Order: sequence, then C-alpha cells, then structure tokens
Amino acid sequence: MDHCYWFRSKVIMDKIHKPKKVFVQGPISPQFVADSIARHQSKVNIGAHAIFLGQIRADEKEEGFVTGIEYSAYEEMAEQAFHAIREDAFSKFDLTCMHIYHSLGLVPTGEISLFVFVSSVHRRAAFEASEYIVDEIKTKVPIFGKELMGPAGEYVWKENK
Amino acid sequence: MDHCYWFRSKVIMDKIHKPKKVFVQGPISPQFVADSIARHQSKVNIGAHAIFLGQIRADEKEEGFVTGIEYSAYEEMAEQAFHAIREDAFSKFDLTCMHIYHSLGLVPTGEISLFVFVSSVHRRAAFEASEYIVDEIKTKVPIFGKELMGPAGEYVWKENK
Amino acid sequence: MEMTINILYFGMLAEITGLASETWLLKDGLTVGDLKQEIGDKYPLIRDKKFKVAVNQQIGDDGTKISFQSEVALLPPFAGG
Amino acid sequence: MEMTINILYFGMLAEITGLASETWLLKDGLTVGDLKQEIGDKYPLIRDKKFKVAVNQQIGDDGTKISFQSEVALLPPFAGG
Repeated sequence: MDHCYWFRSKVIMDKIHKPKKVFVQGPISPQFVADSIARHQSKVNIGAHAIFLGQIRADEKEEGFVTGIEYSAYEEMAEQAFHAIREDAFSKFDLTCMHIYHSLGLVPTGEISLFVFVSSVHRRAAFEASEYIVDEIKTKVPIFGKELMGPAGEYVWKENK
Repeated sequence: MDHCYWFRSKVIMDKIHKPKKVFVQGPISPQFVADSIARHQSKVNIGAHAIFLGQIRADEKEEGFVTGIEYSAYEEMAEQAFHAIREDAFSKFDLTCMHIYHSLGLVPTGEISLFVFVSSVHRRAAFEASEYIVDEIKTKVPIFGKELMGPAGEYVWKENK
Repeated sequence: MEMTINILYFGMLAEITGLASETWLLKDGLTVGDLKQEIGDKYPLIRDKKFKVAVNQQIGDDGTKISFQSEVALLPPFAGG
Repeated sequence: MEMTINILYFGMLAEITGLASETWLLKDGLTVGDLKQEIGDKYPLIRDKKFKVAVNQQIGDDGTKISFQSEVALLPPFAGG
C-alpha cells in the first residue's frame, strides 16, 4: 500500500516512491486480486479502479498448443524499469494508487501472469494509465518467456511485438 | 457465463445474446470479482482481461461528506439498455467475454457499485471496450442515485456529466 | 377519444409527485411535448427540472406520439456508474 | 590496459552460451559495438539473434562505452505481460 496517495497534496505528489517488489513466483491468483481491491476500500477519494490481467493463452504453434509460459527476468534491471514506468505514469496521469505484479517461473495456460491495478478520482485517468502502463511493460521491461508445448518439453521463445 | 464465446466462429459471432441480469442488490464485493475472474481461467483463448470498478467517493458537498449512494432504476428499460450496450460492444470490438454488474439500493462510501469485465484474445480490444462500455452506461442507462450525507439523512441527487 | 396512460416517475421526479406512478386520462394522439405541458401544469416544480420522457422504454422527443398502449416514464438525469 | 567485465546472458542467449554469466578480459574503452563483434566471434549463433545490450541496467547502443566497473547484459526480445 505504499503506492497510494493517502492525501493528494502538492507535497506528497512530489515525493519519490520507493521501489517496490513487482515479481511474484508463479501465477497470480484471483484471490490476490480480490485482496488488493479490498485494501483500497478505505481510500474514499477513489472513484475508479482499472485493472488489467494478462492471462496465458493456449495458442497453437507448429509444435502444438501452448501449455504454459516459463518467465525469467533480468530482475534488478526489471525492477528498476518497473519503478521508472511507475514514476512516469504518476507524473503523466492523475492517479491515486498504482500496483504492478508480474509472475516469474511457470504460469500454466489459463492462469494470470500480469496484474496492473490503477485507481483515480475520475475514471479517465485510470483508463488511460492502465493501457499506457501495460504497453510500457511489454516494451521496456527485460522479462523473457518460454512458451511450453506438450509433454515432450518442446518450447518457443516468446517475443512481444 | 452465457456472455462468453466458447469458440469464436462466424456462426457464433452472429448469435444474439440473451438478456442477462445486470442488477445486484447492494455493493459488489471483491470476492464476487475474484469469482468472476476464476470462472474465466478455463477459457484458454483469452489473453487479456480489462476490469473497471466504480467505487463510491466521500465527496465533500455543502451538506457534508457523502456517506453512500442509494441507487434506483427504471429496471426493465435499464436491462434493455444494458443489453443494447452489450450487443453494440460485441459488434464494435473483438471480445471473447463481457459481463456487467451494477448495484441497486444502498452502496456505502468505499464500496463498489459498478463492475465491467471484458476479455479478449489481444489487449487492445479489451482496453477500448472497457472505456466505451463505461461511458455508454453513464449516459444511456436510466439509473438514479441519491448521494447521502451524514446521520441527519440529507441527500443530493447525483447527475452524470 | 380519450385514453388511460400509466406514467412512471423516477428519482427526484417521484419525490416531487410523491408517486411512483399514476394513471392519466389523456386525449388520443398526444405527443411527448403535449404531455410535458400537462405535467408541468399539474406539477409546476417539475418545470424547473431537467428530465427525459421514455415511451415504451425508448427516449422520445417532443414529437414522439403516445398511444393508448404506451408505457410512459419521466426520467431525471442518469447517475449510474 | 585490460579489464575484466562480467557479462550476463538471458533467455535464448543463455541457452546458446550455456551460461548465465561469464567474466571476459577486454581492453579498456571498449564500446558495445566492439563487444558485439567479439561475442559474435565467440558465439557465432548469437549473430543471427535479435538482442540488446544493457550497460549498467540501461539499454545501450553501439557507441556506448563499457568501463571496468560496468555490468553488461545481453537481452533477447522482451516477452513480459
């Protein structure tokens, strides 16, 4: 919860947010999302939450259907990149809170690997920030993914466009 | 779950969705959101979920701080309006699933009154649909709200801009 | 020819009329514009309010015709979301 | 002057080198462009791959200088999200 503005004032708006752990091991559960939402119900200046969830698809490749993605990262650089994205988004959009979580390790098909949660007084800022942040994550954070196929252990390296 | 495309084919894309209950009594809980997310994990063609939550703010009015909103609606017309918004969004955006829930009755400050949940193969459709649907709900659905203030029972009728 | 029309009131309009609905005796072929005039005569406080009129659950304009089977509703500004 | 530089490999590049990191002995004042040349000589398979080079956790270009305290990493295409 250190990435919420309890009171929106010029002084607090100027503070630098401490870097914060983004990576979680394995999939992000729906319950984790619910707990994050519940923790924001005491923040009574929030009018809008925009949540983005990235879910692993069973895409069909030459080698078969994707059964999961195994994520790895250049963790220190990635945490720095997430921090820079967060600061940038706070300066661009009028947000009250912002939380980003990304999986490392195996995330099976149908499970969630990315959870971006932004909150604002009015909805426009939350919508705009949500899309912006996800785009930034896809292009700027050194995260790597192996798309796994079937029991034979075949895989293809994923590449964001 | 009757508002998800299990398989995306021309035939199914053309089907008309049955009208579906949108209204729920009182606030929408974080657990309800989690359960909705969990029900989509078997849909392995989904890559992106965009969720919008409207939360009641403690806005300051002349009469005091808002403690909650009491919602009422022209229910039959509202359900029809939601249905039209849904059909329209399915035709405009390449969506896999769409669910809309709105509260009736009292929703206290900090609680959630609107839950819009759209899912798609790629993220752009989900982002665009999410914002579009919320805008449409605010302007086209006959829902009315009393902003309540303090123990004296004062209130102001809310009006979307 | 006269017809009975059920008129529904919502939100602050229901507050002004003190009613959720009432049945009016109106002349056939009436338009929404005509009805607004009559409602304003009966409930002068409504004249100052912004509201829309739905006929059969569709927002009408002043020219929309009301017939004997119409469901008519007076809708104050929307506040969903 | 020579310097020792720790080079990190990620994803498919780690697969090609068979290593997560290794320490190279390089001449001081080397650029990222020079380093890519040397890496391509040692690991010809890497030449066909798209990758970026981060110096001190910032993406560099061919002109970026590498000094004896630099942390260098070879990054294949990103796949987050």
